[in-house]
Amino acid sequence: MTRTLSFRDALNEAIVQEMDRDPNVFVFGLDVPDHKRIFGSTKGLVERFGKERCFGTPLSEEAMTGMALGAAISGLRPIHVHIRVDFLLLAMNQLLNMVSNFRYLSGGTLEVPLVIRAIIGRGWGQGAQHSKSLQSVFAHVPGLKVVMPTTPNDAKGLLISAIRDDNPVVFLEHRWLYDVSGEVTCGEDGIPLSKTNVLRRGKDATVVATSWMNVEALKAAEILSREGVEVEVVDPRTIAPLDDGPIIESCARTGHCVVADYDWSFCGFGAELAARIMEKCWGKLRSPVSRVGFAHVPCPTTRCLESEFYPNAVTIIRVIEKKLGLKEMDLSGESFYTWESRFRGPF
Amino acid sequence: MTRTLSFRDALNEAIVQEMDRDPNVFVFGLDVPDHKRIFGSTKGLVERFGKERCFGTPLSEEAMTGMALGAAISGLRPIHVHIRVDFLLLAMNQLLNMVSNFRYLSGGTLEVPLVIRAIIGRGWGQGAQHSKSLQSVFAHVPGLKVVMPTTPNDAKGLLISAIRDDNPVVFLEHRWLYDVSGEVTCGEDGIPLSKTNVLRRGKDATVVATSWMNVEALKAAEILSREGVEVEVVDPRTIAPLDDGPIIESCARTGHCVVADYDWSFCGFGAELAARIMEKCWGKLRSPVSRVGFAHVPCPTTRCLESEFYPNAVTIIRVIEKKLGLKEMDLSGESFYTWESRFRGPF
Amino acid sequence: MSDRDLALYRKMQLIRRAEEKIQERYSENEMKTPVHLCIGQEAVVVGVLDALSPEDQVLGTYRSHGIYLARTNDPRSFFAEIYGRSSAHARGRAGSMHLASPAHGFLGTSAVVGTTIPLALGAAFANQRRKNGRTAAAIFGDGAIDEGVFWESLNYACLARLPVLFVCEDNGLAIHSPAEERHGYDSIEAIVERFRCHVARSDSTDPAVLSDLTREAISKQRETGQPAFLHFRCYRYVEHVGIAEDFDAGYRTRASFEEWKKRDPIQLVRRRLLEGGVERKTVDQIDQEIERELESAIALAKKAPFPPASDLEKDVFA
Amino acid sequence: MSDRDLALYRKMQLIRRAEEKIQERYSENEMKTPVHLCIGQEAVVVGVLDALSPEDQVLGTYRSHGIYLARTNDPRSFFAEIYGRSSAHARGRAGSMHLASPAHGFLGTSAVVGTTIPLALGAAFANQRRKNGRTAAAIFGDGAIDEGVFWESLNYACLARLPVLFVCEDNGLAIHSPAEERHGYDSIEAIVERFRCHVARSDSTDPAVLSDLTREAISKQRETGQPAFLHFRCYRYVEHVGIAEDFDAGYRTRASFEEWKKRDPIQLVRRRLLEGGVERKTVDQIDQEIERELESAIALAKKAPFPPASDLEKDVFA
Ligand SMILES: Cc1ncc(C[n+]2csc(CCOP(=O)(O)OP(=O)(O)O)c2C)c(N)n1
Ligand SMILES: Cc1ncc(C[n+]2csc(CCOP(=O)(O)OP(=O)(O)O)c2C)c(N)n1
Ligand SMILES: [Mg+2]
Ligand SMILES: [Mg+2]
Repeated sequence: MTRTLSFRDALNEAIVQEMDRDPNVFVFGLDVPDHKRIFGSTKGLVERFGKERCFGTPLSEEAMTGMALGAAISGLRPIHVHIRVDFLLLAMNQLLNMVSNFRYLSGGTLEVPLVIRAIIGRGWGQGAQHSKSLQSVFAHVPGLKVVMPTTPNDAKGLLISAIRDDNPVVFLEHRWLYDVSGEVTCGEDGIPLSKTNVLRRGKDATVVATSWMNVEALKAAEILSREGVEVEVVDPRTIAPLDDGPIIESCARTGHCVVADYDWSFCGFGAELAARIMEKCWGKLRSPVSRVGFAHVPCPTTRCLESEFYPNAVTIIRVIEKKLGLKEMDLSGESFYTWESRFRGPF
Repeated sequence: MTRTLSFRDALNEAIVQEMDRDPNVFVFGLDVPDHKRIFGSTKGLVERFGKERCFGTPLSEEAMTGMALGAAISGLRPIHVHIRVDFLLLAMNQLLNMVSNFRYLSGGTLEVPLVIRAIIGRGWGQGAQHSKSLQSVFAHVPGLKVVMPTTPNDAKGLLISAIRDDNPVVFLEHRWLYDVSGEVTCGEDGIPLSKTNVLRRGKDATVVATSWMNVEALKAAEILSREGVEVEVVDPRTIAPLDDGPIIESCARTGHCVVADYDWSFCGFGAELAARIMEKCWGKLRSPVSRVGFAHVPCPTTRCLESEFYPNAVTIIRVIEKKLGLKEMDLSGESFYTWESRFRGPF
Repeated sequence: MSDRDLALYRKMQLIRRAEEKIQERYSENEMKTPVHLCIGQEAVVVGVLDALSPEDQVLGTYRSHGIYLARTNDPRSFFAEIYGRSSAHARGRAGSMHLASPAHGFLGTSAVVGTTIPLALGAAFANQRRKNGRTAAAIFGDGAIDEGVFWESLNYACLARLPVLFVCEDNGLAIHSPAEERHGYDSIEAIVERFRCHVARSDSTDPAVLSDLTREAISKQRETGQPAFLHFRCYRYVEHVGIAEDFDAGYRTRASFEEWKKRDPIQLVRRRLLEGGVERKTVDQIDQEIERELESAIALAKKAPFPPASDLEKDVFA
Repeated sequence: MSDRDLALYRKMQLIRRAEEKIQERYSENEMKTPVHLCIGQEAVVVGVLDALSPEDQVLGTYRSHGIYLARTNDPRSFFAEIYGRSSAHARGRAGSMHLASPAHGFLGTSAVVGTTIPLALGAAFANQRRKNGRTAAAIFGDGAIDEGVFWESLNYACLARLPVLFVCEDNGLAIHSPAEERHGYDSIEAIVERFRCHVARSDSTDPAVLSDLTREAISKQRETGQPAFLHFRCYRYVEHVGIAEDFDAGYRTRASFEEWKKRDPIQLVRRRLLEGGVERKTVDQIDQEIERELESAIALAKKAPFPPASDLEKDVFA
């Protein structure tokens, strides 16, 4: 059984269900219980579960992350929420020096069932300090699981699994996805972490994309398919630990691959994918893996430069055309996702 | 003119010379002026330049990094020293949200002549919190230069250039290299940043290595050359911005490449190199680029596991043998660098 | 007295009217940057900056339209930046949240709470070394004192006797979260005064009062070498980010607003000017000048070109 | 009284002698882990833990041999870990710097200064929710109070009224840096008491005194709901890391050591035991038992196998 839900409501449903199921689950973080409710994703929680299980905090990211770790090793299951992933840079010490290795150093006796939800992505001129993604930083250091859902159904199912997981999970949600709707299952089943998903089948080229870039990739695939080019879109969903089987299979089959990671490419998850695919598909690719990512600069505020900073469906189309030796399509009649057409500021 | 100096003394000489040259240069950080002098690298500074230009601090990494930024945009040239790079995880917010983009956001009007020196690497059972490298994290975010010298001459010359550079430079020094000696030029010339260096010429395979891994790669090359296999060892020295020209040229020529980054491989600089080399050497490689790096776990303390955690010359030799279809050499007669043979604890 | 008040009035009114113009035009969707308005809070920035000399350095936050306008007195470059145009100082890269004008000693701002506080230490350190007698002021919200970096910075400044002013512009809220939900103590002054630091506190909405307190703090700082912490309370009239009132949101009452509104800093100084014998015409003339300046700044900004795509990759490195 | 002293003596002596055995054998190069000894400081940990019940949780630092031994009373697993053997609780992964024994409520340690303090908040939060009456104690050095996370944690614990003990084990040094080079204030108690927090301070080297103060703090905490901060001074007899004396290094004098040595915690309690009528034989017997236990623990550790290479990749995830 499914029904249509927005990504935001899917997240909310996952949390409500898990808090109902398990009294050890609690949600906290700046702004979590205020009237805006983290863009609606924490709505209803404080009313239903009380202030004990849903509360705000002072601005103290490092200490609050340490507190979450302390609570997790004491048998609770915290969900710590950050309205921008950039603020986690204040908690990197707890995350990369403590949370990621506490279980390992305990000889496997401690469990760290901790979820860190953080919002990534664009808004309305977010600028250099509200636009990072950081998935590759979290994934680089062993001991953290890193999840990036794209569809509303994945948002719900993967968040359920993240909450039930006995390990620390960084859960990265793109701001623009919040308004996307889709079919979401009604039940209480989680979707397993570390299972790569094929969002669209195709035989001519593979796009491996993360988070919002899947929306752009699907748009590119739709346009290209009108020209007879069938693009496969593969969504790893979990960045670490990575299930690369379906990715390798797809790239080996299509022979062409574009990696579209929602991040800077340099030393990023995009680089990891490209390196891995070219190694494991050795002899089977007809072109080198191409990487599409942010411009390698801090994100500027002004719209005209911000639009240059972010890659999109057009970028992907142009790369695939080049790979396949096609000439550039006329895209002037197409309507692409823009702030102007869909997202109204300020956040 | 050159003479033999240790890596430690080469660093020290660079700092002394630059402090002599430019009164705006100052050195600060925990333990900088104590009797141990950061493993000797800051010796003589407080005596020569006084407490105003060489001083310790409280344990306050985030604030002290912010202070360094404030001083740098005010026309001073701070060198901020950290005895372990892991402690920079407490300053990630200043480094990645502020230092890296302050110039860009100012429309290019501000300059940030700031050097962050940090020690990486092994010691005597350093464990999970004193063994990170983090070069890929710093390199991933645009706006920081990242330098990793291997030879004493590079230690001096690159540190001079880092200090003179009008941009923030993260300068990563491997603890074990401190005791390595080599020819170091006497003059005041810096070695330009972002110039990749070939440490050893060879025609059969390329090893691109960083920091301590160059020592291991040179050892591997020496052993392999006795079997008639000539390995080229390429040291990028500056991780970001990367000069990939000589790397690509070498790999295209030898047809085989091992990337030996002193770090975890996943989403690391190792991945960046591998992706870049396979893309740019498309059609010219005879085997996929292989990556050698840390085991993907937190670093354990006990020696037997720590030795498994770190790759070394043997790892590189075995990978190259496999690439070239050679059978495994008998290495039992070789003497490799170990703690037992060279490094005496505790730090 | 009335000269000083005229100057204070002019600055506050410039800020107020500039932000009201943002409110009027924001729905046009041309200012594509989140805005954190300081309407109602103008006395703090104007008072503090009045006490500083133009050579002193200032650092701010994402809510720093006031600092920018008070320091530069340049609404043209302000609106150019808000509209993201290449004629602005930062050529549109900064937007509303990252305003700065190093040439005017306004060294920078940040959208991450608390992060510019230690930068003031660095500027102060440079001043101290140069013995130039300058003061560096960090202006930050009450939310920033929750962050560890505030305490680290306070401790170090007191230890190293840096010529720093810590200015807490306390509107009682971090977004929608009131102080009592964030503080494990009753009085921040009571704590800070036990550092080697001078402390002053005020609830006044009169920029002259705040200026005097700041001046006093600076002279104490100069005498003793100890930094100063100024805790100035104020009221944010509109929502945290954006242009609207939000008294229906439930986290604060309209009554509290009405209370503060009676002491509106601009009305307060205006009243005093008129009562002190300044002609209404003189005051109105200031208003009209500001009006003209702002309208022309906006018109110019809207006509200015956007930065070319080639600008994207510039200035990452020197 | 003498029963209690005997127990305190035994614990302190166990710690002292275990560390002295490390000193004796470190040059054999078989303990391949940096060691931060607490010789001289034993009264703090032993006093504080004496006041806690075994269900209460403790968090420590890289200088926590004392907590481990006092809590577990298990020198076998201690030396197994120091020697990096698979028979140890953490199978050699932890070494000296990351000791823990969750089964004994010793939740963890860290080699990054200050980082375990907020973990105590988390444990306390869980206790508070479960209404189990337990206390969570964070034991940390004086260096940790420089870090922002100390202030953030203090503030939050006071705000949320968490049943937390903050125990500052103040040996006057962060590595070689004395308090006066790190603190912009005269008295940390004077500051902390202005949070909603109980405060106690002592220079005593008598674990019974420190235990009583801790007990008092816990009962105040229970009565009022406010956390407590204990500031206990002590003296580190040897170098920061490693096994040797370092009075020739210049950062402190041998005279200061001699002063404290007169009040050596172990000698102090030993003297009191004998003066209180306990037979010398009884005390000597404790010493001999400890001796035997430690020697056998070391012998066992040295015979125990190292973990196999296959252990490297285990336990990253549950
Ligand atoms: C480190 C950090 N955490 C969280 C946020 C999200 N945030 C933006 S403004 C704000 C409130 C800050 O309040 P205050 O410092 O009082 O400034 P005000 O907005 O009242 O001027 C918060 C929590 C942030 N920007 N930075
Ligand atoms: C965040 C951090 N910065 C620096 C260090 C290096 N360091 C190790 S111990 C130490 C001193 C800590 O002093 P204190 O907290 O008083 O503990 P003590 O060693 O005296 O027990 C320092 C600076 C560290 N481990 N962590
Ligand atoms: Mg506020
Ligand atoms: Mg200490």
